[in-house]
Amino acid sequence: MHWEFVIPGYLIVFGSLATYVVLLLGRIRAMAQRVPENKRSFLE
Amino acid sequence: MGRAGLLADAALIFKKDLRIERSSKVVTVQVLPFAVMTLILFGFGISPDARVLLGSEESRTVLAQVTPGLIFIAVLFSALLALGRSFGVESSDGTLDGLRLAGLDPAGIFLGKAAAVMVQLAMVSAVVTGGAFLLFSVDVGWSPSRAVLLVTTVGAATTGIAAAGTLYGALAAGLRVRDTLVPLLVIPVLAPVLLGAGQAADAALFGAVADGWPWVGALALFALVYVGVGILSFESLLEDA
Amino acid sequence: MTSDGAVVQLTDAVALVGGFPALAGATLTLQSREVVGLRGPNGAGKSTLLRLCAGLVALRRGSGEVLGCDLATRGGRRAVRRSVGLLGHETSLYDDLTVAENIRFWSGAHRADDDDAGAAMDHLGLSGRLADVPVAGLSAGQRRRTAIAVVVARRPRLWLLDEPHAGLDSSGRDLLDRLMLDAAASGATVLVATHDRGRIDDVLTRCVEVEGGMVRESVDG
Amino acid sequence: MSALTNTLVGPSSSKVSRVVGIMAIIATVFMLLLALVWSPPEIDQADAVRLFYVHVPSAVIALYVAFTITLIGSIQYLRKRSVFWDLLAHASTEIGVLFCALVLVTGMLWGKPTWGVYWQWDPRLTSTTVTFVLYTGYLAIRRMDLDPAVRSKRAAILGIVSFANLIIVRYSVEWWRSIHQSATFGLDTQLDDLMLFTVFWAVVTFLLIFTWLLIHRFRLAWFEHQASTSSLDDAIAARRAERSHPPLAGESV
Repeated sequence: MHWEFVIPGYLIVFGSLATYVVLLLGRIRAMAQRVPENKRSFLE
Repeated sequence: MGRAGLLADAALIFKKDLRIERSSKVVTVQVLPFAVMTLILFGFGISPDARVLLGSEESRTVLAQVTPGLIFIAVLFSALLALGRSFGVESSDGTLDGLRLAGLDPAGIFLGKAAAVMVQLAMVSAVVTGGAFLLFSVDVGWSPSRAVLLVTTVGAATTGIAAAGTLYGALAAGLRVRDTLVPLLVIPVLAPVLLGAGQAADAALFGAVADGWPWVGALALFALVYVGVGILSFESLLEDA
Repeated sequence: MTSDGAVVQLTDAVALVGGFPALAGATLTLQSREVVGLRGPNGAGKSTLLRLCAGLVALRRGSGEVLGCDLATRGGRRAVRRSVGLLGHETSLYDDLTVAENIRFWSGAHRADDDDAGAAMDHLGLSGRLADVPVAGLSAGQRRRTAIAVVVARRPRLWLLDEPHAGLDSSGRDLLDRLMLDAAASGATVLVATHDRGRIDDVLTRCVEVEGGMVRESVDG
Repeated sequence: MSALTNTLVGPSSSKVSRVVGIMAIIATVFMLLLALVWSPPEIDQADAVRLFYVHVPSAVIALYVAFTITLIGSIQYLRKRSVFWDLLAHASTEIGVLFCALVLVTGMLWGKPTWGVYWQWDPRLTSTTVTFVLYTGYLAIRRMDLDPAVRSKRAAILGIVSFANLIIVRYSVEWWRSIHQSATFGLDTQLDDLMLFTVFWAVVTFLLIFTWLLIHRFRLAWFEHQASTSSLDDAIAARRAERSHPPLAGESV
């Protein structure tokens, strides 16, 4: 019972998280190209 | 700078802001009519003939029933305009730089500006409350204790709104998008004030007076917290480096 | 005060305005009683240099000291502000207040003497009818006179003037030139950004060229 | 596969984040099985109880973990002015706002079958909504075109004040609702051991996901910071090059 609420709920939660991950990795890759190799690491 | 310096600076800014209001009359001839217009719009939006049943016989118009909330919604919206004005006069022509250069105590600037906003808001609240009673035909059995509760509520609420609003106005000072950003920042912060003031005013108008005082206490606590936060943080907010 | 008595001592000063290095290495030394002109094209960094000296802009790199206050520290920047008089492009006046109200407010804010405020108003010809006119109703020149009066009333030790002649008529210019000379004579120092040529050269002790955010030291005026 | 690995890891890999990522994926698979297959429906709510397994951990992450990190980062930034804490606060808030939105969506989806309406003026849902808007304002400040140091400082002050607001909103809303409705809308949820374990496991899973996201969001912020500071030297050089002509000896003005 009530699966019509459960399924969209899980789709929204994990869909949003997955979308965020993809966008985040895309932004990181784009940004990394603008940072020289020697300045990427946080731990110096 | 000692305590005397702080209060002197606060008084200087307070008088300056009220003097600006006295000659420009922005709050008096723009914000005040806006607040009254908001009340009239509530009448348009909420059918004036709709009634709520109070018992088997008694009933009250919906408008009268929700008056406590409507008063403070109107005050809240007016506060946004008043705050915009308060920081508008500082953002033009480099006066904020001038205040920085003068070496005024930042906490004094905060107190002065917040107090000026508070006085203006108290005026708006008085008119809005009176207007709501007239327009929405609120039938209240008046007693001194109810009046005292209502006045205290308005005082505590406007102090809280002015303190928090001044803090957030300074957070957005110098930004081109200040006018749209301040409402976004301030409205969620003031949500508890609306809630508390609505409850307290409801107790003052229709309920048991004793139920209202705890809410007034909460409003006073809110105001106190924000006055404190403002005093502590204004220095680093004004310092742009 | 530094040991050599310099009022302003900047070395390779870098200052950012919204992330942009408006000052990209300014070296400048000003002695007491000097009246120094700042020249340079628009956007050269003159205004930022003045604001840096006033303690309004943070020193990002290099070193800087004004009236003995270290511009690299927040405390130093705050301390220096009270002893300098900055007149920028913006006049720091409240449009809705009258000339007299503005001058009285700013004198009060600076803890200046009331008599000095009155004298400054007299001196700049603002005591008559103009005193009760809201600043919004003033002409550009009158507005500038009011702003100058605010600075004069404070008796700053370092005057930082950003194109102060803009909008002034010839009597106003003469008055301003005399004010700068008087200030220097009484022991203050004046740093003035200006595009003017001619008469002002008699006032200036020397001239400094600003370009590309850098200061070219001391070219004889 | 190597192309996929490259995309996933690419310039943003580190041993720690890779381990966290793999753990998060495994935990998620296990959590989905627990939440949707293995655990039984609840007596009153039937299968709607399964929404709890994403709703509760989202709320834990957003309201207790993420915004607390924002608070700590903001305080530490004001004390030490270190970039690390500033970027951490920013990263944590952004993810917190995302989870806050998920709390609201799952809460409403749970509300429809349980309460019969999507929106009840339930104290938690109401205060979460206000909190969501509150931290959206924080993100708006972070986006302003301001001097970076000024922006960081204002954001830090906002980060601290917002947390105080979160508490004020929370308590005032609860008090407000307690007057009007004595009955709770949550029903008395009967959770057996497997259900409790599922909730526990879901919280662990979401913590792993949050950690992975936080590492990567921080890395992005760090790259952005590095890109902007690396250009300061260049910007100074470019600024100096604006000089139209080199100084000439004996030039007068």
